[in-house]
Amino acid sequence: MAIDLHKFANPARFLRITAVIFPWAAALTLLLLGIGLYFALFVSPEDYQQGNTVRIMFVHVPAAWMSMSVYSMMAISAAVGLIWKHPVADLSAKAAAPIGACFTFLALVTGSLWGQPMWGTFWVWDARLTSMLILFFLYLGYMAIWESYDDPSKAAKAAAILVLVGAINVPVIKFSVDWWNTLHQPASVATMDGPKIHSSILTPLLIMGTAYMSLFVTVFIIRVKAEILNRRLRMMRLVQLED
Amino acid sequence: MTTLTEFLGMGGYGAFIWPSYGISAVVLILLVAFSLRRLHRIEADLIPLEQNRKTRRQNKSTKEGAAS
Amino acid sequence: MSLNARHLSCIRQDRLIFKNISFSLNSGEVLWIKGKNGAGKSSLLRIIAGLLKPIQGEILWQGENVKDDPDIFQNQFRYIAHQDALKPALTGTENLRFWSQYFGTDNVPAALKEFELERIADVPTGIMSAGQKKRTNLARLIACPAPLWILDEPVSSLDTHYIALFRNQLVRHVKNGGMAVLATHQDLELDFIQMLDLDAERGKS
Amino acid sequence: MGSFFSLLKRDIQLAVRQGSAFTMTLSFFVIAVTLFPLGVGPELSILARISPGVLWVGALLACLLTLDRMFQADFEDGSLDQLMLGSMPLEIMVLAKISAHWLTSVFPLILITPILALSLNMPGEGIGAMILALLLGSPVLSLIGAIGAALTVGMRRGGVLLSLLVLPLYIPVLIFGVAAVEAAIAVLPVGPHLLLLSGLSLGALVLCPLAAAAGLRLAVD
Repeated sequence: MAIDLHKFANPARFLRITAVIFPWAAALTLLLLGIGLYFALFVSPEDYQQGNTVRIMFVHVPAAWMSMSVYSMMAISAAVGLIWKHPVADLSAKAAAPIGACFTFLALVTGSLWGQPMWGTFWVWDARLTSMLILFFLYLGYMAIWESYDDPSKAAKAAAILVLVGAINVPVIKFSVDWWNTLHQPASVATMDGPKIHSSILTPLLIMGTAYMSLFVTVFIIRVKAEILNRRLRMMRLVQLED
Repeated sequence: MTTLTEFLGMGGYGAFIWPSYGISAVVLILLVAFSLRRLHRIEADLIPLEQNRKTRRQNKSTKEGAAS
Repeated sequence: MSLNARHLSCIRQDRLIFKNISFSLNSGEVLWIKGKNGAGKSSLLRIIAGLLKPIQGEILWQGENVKDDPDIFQNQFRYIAHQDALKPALTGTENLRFWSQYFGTDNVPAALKEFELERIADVPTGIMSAGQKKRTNLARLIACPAPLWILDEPVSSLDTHYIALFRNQLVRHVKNGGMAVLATHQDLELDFIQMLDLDAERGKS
Repeated sequence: MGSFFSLLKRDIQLAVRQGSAFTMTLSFFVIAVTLFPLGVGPELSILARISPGVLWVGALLACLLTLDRMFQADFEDGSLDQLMLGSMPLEIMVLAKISAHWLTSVFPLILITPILALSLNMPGEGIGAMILALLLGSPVLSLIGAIGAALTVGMRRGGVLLSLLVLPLYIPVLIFGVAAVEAAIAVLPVGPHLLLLSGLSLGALVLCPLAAAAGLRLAVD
């Protein structure tokens, strides 16, 4: 019977591959964060319109990028998990969710910190902030459903259904929020599209973006490994109970 | 000294820029820390169980060896 | 008609409930599944009914795998569970009539008669006693006829009179070429019965 | 088809027989809407301004009240198992349950909306659009709600989780629904908004029964 169970929790190959990637990803993250922060805080010039506040962009925009990409990645993992019943796919969606939620949270907070000097208020119902907020709720729902099922294989399926429904809905939500925002746009509010992106800003932005990406990879590897081992732990405890 | 103050002031926007960087750093460091702690905890829990299984397997194989 | 199960194994919440269960059942036979509480009697019945997926193994109806062609098994069986599947706000007749319409059959008056429910049929099932509810639930077997009966503790909360009555129904069903899979603690003293003891199966491995 | 309508008929019959669900959602809707003038103040121009949003949000929350019972009652008394053994595809069975939910819990809200709209001083042009928008858009509430209801069947406190799962997905209906009414009040063309709402309904009609059926398979498993 032990063999039966371990067939479902034997992502040894995944662990082998990630063990090779992990130190590189971690090193790359530190390196890029160092360079990126140096560029962001010292090299990059002030924006002629927004002054120094443009520097918030270097932590805001990458977080926003990641929040969207992580959700897409979760949706793909969920689909793979549902269709091919690949055990690592479900776990990787689960492992990615808290990271995505953190990025979304950061995008929200830094966005509103950027909003105060730009718009004179911490929160505006700007299309981007609003859809980020909704995305954050979707992440919370996803994590809540994992918590609500006792049986991990059921939880995986339920969460997969939810994240796929969400993924189909995200473009609709995005569209509706954008549209709603243009409909209600107050004239006095400056848009964030203001600054033309100059290479002196684009370079640190891309570096920070890549840094966030490799940070994601690093944390993701840690979390998936924890999930895989956690599953193995569960199995072994159950096997022990059987004897 | 003035340059440092100027740098921290960020042209009057320091109060918004530094919290942005600060909270990003705090959240991401916490994320890494919690993820690592969880992994280490699970690894620690696994060690006795793995050993248990190994010894049991050895017992079994020695028994079988004796039987044959 | 024939029902075959091959190498069924069931895992619930990561726990192995049973493994490698096989049986074959033909017209005119009853399979009596025995076992302690938690041995997996209900799970096995739910697997046969297609409500639970076995971790391995297959169910064959008339020699065909029901997974390949679910239509052939559709509406070929009636499943009686612990829960009565009755709406307390509806009367016995209304409940039975709904199920018979839902399953595309129509035999409600006969069902009421066979299970001596006529006098209480127009009472909301919410105020019926446990035994009366059970009988209304069992009457579904007649109201919505099907060749295979899957019965999970069909006689619990029935008194001896109604146990005998149910036994007669079962005997008649089987004599007419039907078949049944039965999980119960009570010995119904049937001939033509096959036994499947899940506790003994467990010991085998 | 016989199975579909017999299930639909039974669910409506149950709702009528029990009655309490009807009156509870309706009174919730009325009370929730009444709270707004008390909170915002009785000034008619403000009430007229917020009335489309208030009515839509009220309808949305009232719909949420009954969602967790959509499959829960059948799950508890064993009917769900039996329903899944019928000869029609599970998706169609789910659609029957969704239709019954819409007819018994959402449709009555639409009927009472004109009165509430008047009490909020909504202009006459808006009321017609409000009804149309609700008729075309509110099926989405039951359809998406069914997914949440299916995923939370059998949970002890599923209702709270259900709202967390479902409410973010309701946002597009809310936005387009309110926009339709606002357009009508501003004497702008309402057609495009209504088309968008119908589009959402049709999309949800295709997608949601699939997802909800998948969720129910988990629940009985």
